[in-house]
Amino acid sequence: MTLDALRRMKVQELALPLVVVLLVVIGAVLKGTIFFSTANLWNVLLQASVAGTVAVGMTFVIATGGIDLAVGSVLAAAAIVGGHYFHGAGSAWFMAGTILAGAAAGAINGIAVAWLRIVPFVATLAMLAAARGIAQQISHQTPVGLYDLEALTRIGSQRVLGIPIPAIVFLVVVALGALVLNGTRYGRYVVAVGGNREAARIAGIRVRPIVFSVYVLVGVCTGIASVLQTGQLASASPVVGLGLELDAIAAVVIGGTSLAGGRCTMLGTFFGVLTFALIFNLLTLENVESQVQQILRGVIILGAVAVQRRGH
Amino acid sequence: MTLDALRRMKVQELALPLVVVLLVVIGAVLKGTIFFSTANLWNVLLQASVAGTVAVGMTFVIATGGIDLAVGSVLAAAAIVGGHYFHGAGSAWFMAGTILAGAAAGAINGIAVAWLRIVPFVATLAMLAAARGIAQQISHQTPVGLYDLEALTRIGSQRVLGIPIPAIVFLVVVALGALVLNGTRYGRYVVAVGGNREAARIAGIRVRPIVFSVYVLVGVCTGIASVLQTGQLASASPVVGLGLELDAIAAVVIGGTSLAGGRCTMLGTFFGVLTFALIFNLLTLENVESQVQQILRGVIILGAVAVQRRGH
Amino acid sequence: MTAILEVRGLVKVFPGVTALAGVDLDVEAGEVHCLVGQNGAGKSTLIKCVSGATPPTAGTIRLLGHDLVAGRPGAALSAGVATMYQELDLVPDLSVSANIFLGHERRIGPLLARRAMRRDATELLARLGHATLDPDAQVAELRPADRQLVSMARALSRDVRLLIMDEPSAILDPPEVDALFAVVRRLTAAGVGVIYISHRLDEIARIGDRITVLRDGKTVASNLPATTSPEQLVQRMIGRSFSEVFPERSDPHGDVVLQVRRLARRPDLAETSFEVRSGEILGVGGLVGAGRTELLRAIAGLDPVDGGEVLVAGRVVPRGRPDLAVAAGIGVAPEERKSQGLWLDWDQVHNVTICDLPRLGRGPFTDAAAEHRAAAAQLRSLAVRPDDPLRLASELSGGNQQKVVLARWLLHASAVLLLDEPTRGVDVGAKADVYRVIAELAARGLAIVMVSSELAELVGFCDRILVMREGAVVAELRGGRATEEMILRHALRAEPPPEPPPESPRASP
Amino acid sequence: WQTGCRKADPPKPGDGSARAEPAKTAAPPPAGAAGAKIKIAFSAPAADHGWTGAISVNAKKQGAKYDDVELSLTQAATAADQVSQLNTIMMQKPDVLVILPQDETVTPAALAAMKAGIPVINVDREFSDPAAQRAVIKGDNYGVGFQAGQYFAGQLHCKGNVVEIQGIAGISVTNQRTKGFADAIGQCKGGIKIIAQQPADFAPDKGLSVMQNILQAQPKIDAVYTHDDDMAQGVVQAIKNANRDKEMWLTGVGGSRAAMDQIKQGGLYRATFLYNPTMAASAVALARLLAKGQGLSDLTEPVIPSLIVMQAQGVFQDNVDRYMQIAF
Ligand SMILES: Nc1ncnc2c1ncn2[C@@H]1O[C@H](COP(=O)(O)OP(=O)(O)OP(=O)(O)O)[C@@H](O)[C@H]1O
Ligand SMILES: Nc1ncnc2c1ncn2[C@@H]1O[C@H](COP(=O)(O)OP(=O)(O)OP(=O)(O)O)[C@@H](O)[C@H]1O
Ligand SMILES: [Mg+2]
Ligand SMILES: [Mg+2]
Repeated sequence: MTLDALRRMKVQELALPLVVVLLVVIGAVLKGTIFFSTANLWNVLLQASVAGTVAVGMTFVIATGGIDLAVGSVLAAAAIVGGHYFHGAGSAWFMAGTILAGAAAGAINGIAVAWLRIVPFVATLAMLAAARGIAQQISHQTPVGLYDLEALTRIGSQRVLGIPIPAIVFLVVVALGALVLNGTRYGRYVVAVGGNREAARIAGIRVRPIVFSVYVLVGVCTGIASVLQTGQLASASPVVGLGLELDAIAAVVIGGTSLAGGRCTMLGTFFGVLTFALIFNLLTLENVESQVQQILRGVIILGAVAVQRRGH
Repeated sequence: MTLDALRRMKVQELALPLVVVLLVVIGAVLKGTIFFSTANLWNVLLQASVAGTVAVGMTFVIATGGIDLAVGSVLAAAAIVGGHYFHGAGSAWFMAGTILAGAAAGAINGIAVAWLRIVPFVATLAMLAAARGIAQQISHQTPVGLYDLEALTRIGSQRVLGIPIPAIVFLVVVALGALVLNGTRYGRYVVAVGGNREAARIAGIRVRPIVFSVYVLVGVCTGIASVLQTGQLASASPVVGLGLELDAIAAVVIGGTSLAGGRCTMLGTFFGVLTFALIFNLLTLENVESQVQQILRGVIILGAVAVQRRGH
Repeated sequence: MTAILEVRGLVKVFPGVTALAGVDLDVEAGEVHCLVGQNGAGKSTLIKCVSGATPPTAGTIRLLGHDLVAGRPGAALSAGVATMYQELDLVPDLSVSANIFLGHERRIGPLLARRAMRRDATELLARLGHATLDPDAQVAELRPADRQLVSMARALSRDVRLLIMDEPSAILDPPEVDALFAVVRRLTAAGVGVIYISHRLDEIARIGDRITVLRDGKTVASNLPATTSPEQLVQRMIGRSFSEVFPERSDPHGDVVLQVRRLARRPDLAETSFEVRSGEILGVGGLVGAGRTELLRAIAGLDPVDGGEVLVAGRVVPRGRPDLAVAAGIGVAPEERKSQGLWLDWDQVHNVTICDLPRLGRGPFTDAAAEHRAAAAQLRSLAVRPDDPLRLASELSGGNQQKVVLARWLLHASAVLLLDEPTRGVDVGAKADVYRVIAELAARGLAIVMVSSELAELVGFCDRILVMREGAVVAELRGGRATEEMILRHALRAEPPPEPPPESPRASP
Repeated sequence: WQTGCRKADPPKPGDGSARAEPAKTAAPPPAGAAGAKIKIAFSAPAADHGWTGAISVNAKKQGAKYDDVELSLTQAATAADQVSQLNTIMMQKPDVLVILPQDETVTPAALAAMKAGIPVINVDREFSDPAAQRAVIKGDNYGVGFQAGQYFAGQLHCKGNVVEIQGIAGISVTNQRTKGFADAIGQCKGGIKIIAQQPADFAPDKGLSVMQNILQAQPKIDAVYTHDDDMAQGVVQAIKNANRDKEMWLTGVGGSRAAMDQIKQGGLYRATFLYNPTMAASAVALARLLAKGQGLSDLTEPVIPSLIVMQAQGVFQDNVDRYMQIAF
């Protein structure tokens, strides 16, 4: 049985990378070197970095059987808060402020879910509305320019060994996320709480703090993503991040993490993010019209998951 | 203990109506007769009719532990398809075509989920993208005028006993939904599948057809909602229904139906829809600035659910 | 002797029902203290209060002289209370070793010491006589019996002062029970106190030192010697004297209803063929893991099969279509109640009537009154406690949940009834009810196949007995002439069986 | 078509129609100039709406007109998408990059393109850094709002209750159309009151339900100023369904076919203020000239101007026929 389990797991884990490889091949065939150049492949990773960083935190939330719909609004609000209150203090302060703002929003979600016992969907839906409103209220509905924050804008402009900085940050966050989820006691407790709350409780695990923590975690990730975003846009806008929650959740779910909680894979999330980024990149290179793009996106998603299902 | 069970259920069931009453009182105090007039209360129901009709179908889907993210796009696509292919044939054909288109989209989702075994979230996410794309492709991004379909436009313009027709349709759909969910074998099977799939299978319930059917059902409801929408707009536009999925799901969940499946209440959904419609109505009557509106909406949602939680 | 646990005046009130009404309990170092009582007597609730899983309404729990923080599992655990709960308490998504060390993982710095835990897990399992169980296997993949072993290993993974076991033997077979007892003796010898809950009174005589009897949440007798005769115990448990467990039955001579032809699902089930006549009760014995559950599941079309066919009343039942199997008159009461049998947040009525809605309703509509009538009757005949059909299944005791599942299939007018461990976790009194009902159904002409790990039940109640080993039927015995020893001998590969059944070919796993 | 610096010489009526086929006025490709095609990359917002849809259509049409131009069009749903698309496009080294940015947050990407030696032509939404664009051709959102405001002031004789249904809250388009309107009716010294102001995200269904509520709250409405023709459709229906279309009138922005039809019929829909997607076509023409190093034939300068502002043009029942042909 174990053997079988392993075999199945293998296929599961291998399916998505397969899809990714497939997409890369298609890209190489369709666009040749324009697609299959290190420059463009880094570019794909760059495009994945914001949603991807959020998805890492989202994986933890979903692992507990929760969900966070607010990430998109929080992405916008965090940068606006950071830009509005810490702009003068310089890049470092701005980043700290933005990440802190994200964490704070997450903490509120966490309290609502863990202690007020409000369904995650509803609690974070409330935050989805509120955070967007706050972003627009503070910013008076106009973007906050941050061109003067060199260190920040360098995130968008510079590269290390030819790798865009956001891509590097994303890779680091994924690696850390995988380590924490699979390698630490905390990660194991997160899975336990999601897999069988009652069992976790009678094993002496304090369930609520764990639940609370994952929302703070996704908040921090969103804050980081917000910094990456702002670094590239050189300004904080109250209208960014619309629909980000869907992108992030989709990447996690397509990666093989179960919305019911318990079963989760950070590697899967990583490839899930890549899949969406590649689809987007390909369709852009082919400069497909947006409406056709959407149709294709839908079809490709189904196709990708179908391929995955073959695993079973 | 029966008594107790009843009592507990009562509180659960009574909590949301309480919230609704609360909102009505607040409205009456703030705006007096402007709010507390039959005209406006029907208007609230009118506002609720589109999202509400969808929410009825959504309740069935969520009862099976599924979800449908595509309703917003399908709402737009259905009317566009109907308007594009059945416009000439007159109102009746248009309505039939639109509802059929909705059902077809639902059927595709149903097949993807029930037989291809694709996670509902992902399957319907694909449809979310594809349907929107199709709507825009067919319509060339321009609304399809339907002024000439009298019967259709009468849906928007006329009233029966002072009640707007969409409101009536909505009430009828809710009543039917409640009857099917609570009063029929089919409804019981839907809940059974959502509550414990394996047990349902062992009990001889054909799980897949049930799962398939609920997606068709929500498709039909979306088609009907699309007709109500189009009747009021006197034209089919490819950009309507953005974010409708969140509204519908939120109403269902806030109503007390569990996203995990197995526990569901149509009455709850009804009051959930009313809650959101009332919040929106109040904030607009007060002409609150949009950003402040969003903040308040978030706060009110949390508040409402917190009141509900008191029940436990 | 030093007292490890002192429970005084423990009260637990659930909304609408008093589970415990002032229970006292003392457990001393090195003793095995047995708890017995009817289903719903309050045994599990009592031990849940001790282990901190549920906060008691009133009363004191002193552990080694210190008051225990109520409702904090962590506190009890660190105080040395290890508990095996009645409902399996594992995280299916985690591996065996992860489950064993859940809550007290071994670590190197901030990171998990996976290798160390894997090693220790293997060691613990070996102590329980199951070195073969892979510590990396996902618990979700394990069969019930193996899961039970995992939670046992987990209880032993901490240093224990008080070990609580809630019906640990329910899904174990004799050899595994022996292994369990060996471990228990080793622990008691080391001064550990043990609370042992079981409905198998013979076990209690073997392992127990003292016995406390609960009835309706009250202590009706304590400090009884282990030598107390089963009759006396039963007398105390159900409050009336009680005899004649198995009902009288006339020999079945109906015609063949169920035919199983060369049914196979490798590796769990080798080619199997047999017939069951109307009115006949066919017992299926064997060790845990012998493939009895698989046999039933294959017949009911719940698992894909490699080959063979199943006929009901001469008509072939299409493969792999449980719905058609049910339609053809095959009912199956599964082994795992919670996961396969019950809708926990439904009331009992809905749980019982789910298979009979067409019969009980009008057209497409359901009929609440009719359902309630039908269900209530069934539930009463099985003496489900508390007697309230509208109570949620989640609020029932383990044994009563079992009865609810049973009630469904007893209500469902099927031609063939497949029962997997029907009396598991059911108290002696209720067992008699179950036997009576099954006998009545047989008398009504149903063909009944009954998997059981209780040899007495097979020998005393069944007309014929199939013994399985490693996925194959290795012997067929006559109910009357069979003895528990014979069954056991076939189940454990001993010398070849005396009367090789013509219709059951030798296994080839 | 309109050239010159900010609000230079007021437009002559004829100009509207001239916009229809800019190829005429744009210098035709010199006979001798054969050889490599000019690669023009046009980055537009997703065609998820009448106006944005028309932008793409116009750009493509214009690109097709020239046989020496190879136009590639990409569309982005969000600013972030557009930035990453531009990263992708830049690697294809187009000769000219035409961008209709989602919002000013796209500026750095454009700046990078300019630095990389790819001239950028900005359509409609100026970058926050002038160095990010070689030329701008834009509509005049402030002007649209201002003209609308003046029209309202005139029609209402500086007295009345006005409802404003905005686009997407928080984007500059909305802010400018609001500000222009407010400034214009400012002349009435509060005679015109904005009794309700709500965004409806350029979506007809949002326009419908927002207006349904406002109609409940406001017993007396004289006119409604909406930021978009598509969205206005919902507002119109809300008013008609409430049988209050005699009580008030309404204006839109953009110049959609549906709007112009209703203006022609007369009644509720009084006017729309051109915000014409043909500017996309003009931008492509400009890009071509830029690549060829030519100026506008009718101007003396040998290079294209750096700022072209389409004059906001009111379309009313009396002049609607002239604009019908450029309706989208
Ligand atoms: N969560 C709950 N809510 C309400 N009542 C409960 C709950 N759990 C148990 N009960 C009630 O408490 C009583 C004792 O239950 P308990 O599980 O302790 O019985 P038990 O002795 O373990 O029976 P069994 O031998 O069947 O396991 C039963 O009447 C049961 O219905
Ligand atoms: N959920 C499962 N996943 C994988 N293998 C299983 C599962 N359940 C049972 N098996 C395998 O099927 C065979 C029989 O299992 P099982 O223990 O159910 O037989 P059994 O004789 O019915 O024992 P029990 O006394 O538990 O009913 C075993 O080899 C076991 O490994
Ligand atoms: Mg128990
Ligand atoms: Mg079994």
